[in-house]
Amino acid sequence: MAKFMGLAEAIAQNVRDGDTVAMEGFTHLIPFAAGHEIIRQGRKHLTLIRMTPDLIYDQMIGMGCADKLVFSWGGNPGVGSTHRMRDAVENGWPNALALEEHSHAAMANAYEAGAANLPFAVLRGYLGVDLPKVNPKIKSVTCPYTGEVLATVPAHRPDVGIIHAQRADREGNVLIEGITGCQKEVVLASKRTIVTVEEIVDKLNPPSFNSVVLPHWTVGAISHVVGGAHPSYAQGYYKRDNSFYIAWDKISRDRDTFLAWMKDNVLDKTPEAFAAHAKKGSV
Amino acid sequence: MAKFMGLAEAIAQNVRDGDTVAMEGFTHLIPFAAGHEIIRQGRKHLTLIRMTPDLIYDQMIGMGCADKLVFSWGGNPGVGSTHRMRDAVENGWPNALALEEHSHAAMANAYEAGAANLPFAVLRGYLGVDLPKVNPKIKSVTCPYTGEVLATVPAHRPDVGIIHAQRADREGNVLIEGITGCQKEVVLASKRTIVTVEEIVDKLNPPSFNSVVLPHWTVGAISHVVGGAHPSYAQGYYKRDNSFYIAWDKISRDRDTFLAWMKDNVLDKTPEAFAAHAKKGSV
Amino acid sequence: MDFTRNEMMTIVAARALKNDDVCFVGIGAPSAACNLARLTHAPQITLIYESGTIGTRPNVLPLSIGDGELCETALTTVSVPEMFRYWLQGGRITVGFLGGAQIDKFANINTTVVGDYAKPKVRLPGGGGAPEIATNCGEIFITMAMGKRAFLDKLPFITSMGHGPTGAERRSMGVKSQGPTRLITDMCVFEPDAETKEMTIVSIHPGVTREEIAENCGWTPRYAATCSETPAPTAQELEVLRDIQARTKAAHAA
Amino acid sequence: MDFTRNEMMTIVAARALKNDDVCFVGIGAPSAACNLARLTHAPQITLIYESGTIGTRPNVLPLSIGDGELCETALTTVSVPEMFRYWLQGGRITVGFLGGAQIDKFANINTTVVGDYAKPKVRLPGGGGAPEIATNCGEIFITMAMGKRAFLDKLPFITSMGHGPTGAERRSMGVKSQGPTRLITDMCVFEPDAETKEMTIVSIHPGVTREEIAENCGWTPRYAATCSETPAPTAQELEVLRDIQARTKAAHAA
Repeated sequence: MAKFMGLAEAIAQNVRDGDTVAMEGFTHLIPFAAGHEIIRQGRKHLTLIRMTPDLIYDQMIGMGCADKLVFSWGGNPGVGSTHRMRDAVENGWPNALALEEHSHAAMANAYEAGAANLPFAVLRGYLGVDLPKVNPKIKSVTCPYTGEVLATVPAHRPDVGIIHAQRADREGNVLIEGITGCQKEVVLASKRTIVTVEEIVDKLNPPSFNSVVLPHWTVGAISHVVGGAHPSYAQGYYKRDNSFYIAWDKISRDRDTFLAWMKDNVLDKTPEAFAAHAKKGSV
Repeated sequence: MAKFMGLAEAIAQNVRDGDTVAMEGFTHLIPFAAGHEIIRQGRKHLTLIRMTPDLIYDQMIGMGCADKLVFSWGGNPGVGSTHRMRDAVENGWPNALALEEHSHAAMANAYEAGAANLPFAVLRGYLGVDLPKVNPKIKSVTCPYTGEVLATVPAHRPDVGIIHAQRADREGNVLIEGITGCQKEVVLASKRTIVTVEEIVDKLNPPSFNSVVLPHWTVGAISHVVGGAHPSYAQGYYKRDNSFYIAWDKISRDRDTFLAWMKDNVLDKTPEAFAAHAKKGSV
Repeated sequence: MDFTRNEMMTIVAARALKNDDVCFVGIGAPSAACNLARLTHAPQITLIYESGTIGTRPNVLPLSIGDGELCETALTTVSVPEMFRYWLQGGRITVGFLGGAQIDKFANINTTVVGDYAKPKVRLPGGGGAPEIATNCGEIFITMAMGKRAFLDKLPFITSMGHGPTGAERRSMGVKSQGPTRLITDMCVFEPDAETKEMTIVSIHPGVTREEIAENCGWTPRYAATCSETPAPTAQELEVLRDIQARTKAAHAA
Repeated sequence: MDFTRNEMMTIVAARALKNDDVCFVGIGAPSAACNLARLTHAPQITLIYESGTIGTRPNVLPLSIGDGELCETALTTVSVPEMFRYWLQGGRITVGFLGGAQIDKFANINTTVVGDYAKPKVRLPGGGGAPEIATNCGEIFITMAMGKRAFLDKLPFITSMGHGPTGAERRSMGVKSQGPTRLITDMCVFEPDAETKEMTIVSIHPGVTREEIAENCGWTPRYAATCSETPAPTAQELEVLRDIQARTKAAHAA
């Protein structure tokens, strides 16, 4: 049942050391403000699930929040490497990071199965590739009608699912528009959920009957965080800060530069700092 | 690739004796005009797939188009029996009708699996019920992770999928709004498709980024049939003719009354006759 | 105030619903009961119809589960595969409503066939959503008018599972939902016995006798030790119910 | 008109696309090639990005596969699970574009790891959509710049299947799609041999020598009997490509 609260309170109540956490948003609506709050609260030993770790998990991994990463594509989109993730995997800094690696199709299906309350998902995938050799979670079933062997993945059922959305009404119903990624699935698949929103409105006014709306009784904490997806974006509110994604390559290459940036821009800040980004890069 | 043509031509080109045909629309947007055209063209030995046979299949079954029905709920919603279907099942009139009976959940999943190009679907269903004893298509798989046994159904892959939609643009992109049922899945799961539409427009103008739009390269024939869903309805165009659904109970109870009604309202008519219904029951 | 037994049944069903319930509504008596609850003591109740409409607030009762009114007044409308996968199977529904043609003492229901499946005496509509509603909702409320042809000692066909043929099957199959917790009839209310799961009469509607119930039940019904009289409909309940039914009748005849 | 080898590569890739193709676009060179095709000879081509955007017509090239521009100019945007289930696995895509860090002579690709998986020398981004793009699209076009560290005789890891380790694996696994039909590099174009499926050079870009190709390829490349010179970029091709790249650079630096 939706409950409005500040982001610090939402994270404190819902994210515990050792939790399995999925923070989704496919390029769009990535919940950066929530990630920063998790870093500030010093959460440790998390298992982080995300199709594309992106900068949000690069930052959390670099700050030592995670023991394990479940993912399908770990780079800085269009730019290059996620250096903090690489440093953890290649050199164990700041700590070793276990990987559970899938394909996008498998990750999307695993969320879908979680939302559908199935223990596993079936896909035509992983043919002729090496990933099943290094990921024992990839198994198979035989079609009871055709005899075809198909790949399977276990459903994702995170302890906590965290998303950013355009807006919520005062009852706590949440609207997502544009590239909706796996967000509906993450919310429905998770035990606890946090939604940060750009705006809280009197009436949700979904643009169509079939808009992506999460009813208030499917979400947990809702926090109003203007600009909370920066440097990702919120369709209709502000654009993706592509120049920051490019700049991150340099910031994150070096451990000290990274730590200095995190201190100035995360540790010494509050969620309110995100509002400035929403203004700067507005549509 | 979408091709505009008259409904008579669309049916003649796409629906052949013996085909497996799925005509979907969950209460809303049921493609009645297409069903009537199939009756007029005298198609025989069809396997008809539909979650709720509704009046459209009651009429086709009563006119001898079908050898087999794949379905999950065969009644006149809120009214009572579909008498022509019952007459075929109970008395073999006008011919015997084989049944392949599922639950709604299984039918919806079977369409979903068809659209997803999977040979079967997995569901938590059919627990403690007798349907699996009379439908050998219901089987099971064992979850490779938890050992749980789950029900399976084969995917629906109809020869022809037929739907009614609100509108198409001149390129043949199709928009569906409101209760969208399984229509997207039917179109994507079928080898050939026919879409009847209320309106053909210059610009589709979907109301939101995430509207249900079928790109022109996923649909086959498109026919402009105003009122083509009557006595079902088209959200934004005309309402469900609930009084006709109530009246059908009496019309369809008796074979002769039924045949007389079919002659007057189907055999002696053309698709253009549906336009009158759109005006009469407008929103 | 006078009332019919059908009105009593609908009103008792409505009373069982709570403000925070998420209710999977079937057509007919369940739809009337759910909307009566929404228009009286449970204004925040979430009503879901299997057509995909979530959080709908119809002004007239729909004739089908997919009338346009349901979509127009809904919070959102999802596809039917999503409805059955994410919402019903997803475990999001607290109360599922079922009716049926025939029921047994463990609240198993038949809506499929009378006689042999392959050569039926009466072909009924079939299960629709019921088989999965019965196991995937938190609990199940059933509304059915009593009668010897409806309340049977043994069903010819189980369309949806209540507590199973012997009352033990839910547990043995590992089904975690509660199953039928209330069977609300036009004469009385049944609840499952905590041990045996046999549906047991816990209250009798005003003016109904035990003899009448016995005449309309295909098995010898058990009564709870605490069996009481069902409180009669209040004037407000009757008024709101009749009002929506009048609006509905006018709308569908149009 | 002067042109770079990267421009040549992008332009050759664009030429391979047809008006009625439905193309699953990756970021970088594929995105430039697909949009160049759309802005020149294939205005009706359907571009799909794995973020869920279908029929998109961006004015600048996206930096990521999910930039807002893609959604704003798309016919429709679907969820990511739907994209991978109905559209990619559904068999709706005629051409899938892949790139990669390393490739072998059967067009198998590695984008996962250099060195041992458990103790990697270089941890690459991983497969993303590639494993299923490789088998579920009608055919695959690959764009990659040549070099000894990229064109390897043996890959440390197969992220996405080309024609398999021996060229026979698609057939033996019953995969019905064609796999890589073109490998477009900055020096030449490869196509699979009809028999062996080894990627074979069918045209060499203007100004490139066979020696140069040999120096930048980790195996001894085979040449088709009919190997020809790739037609140089036209002025229009170069102009449109440079124009969109200039717009893109300005937009992303903002």
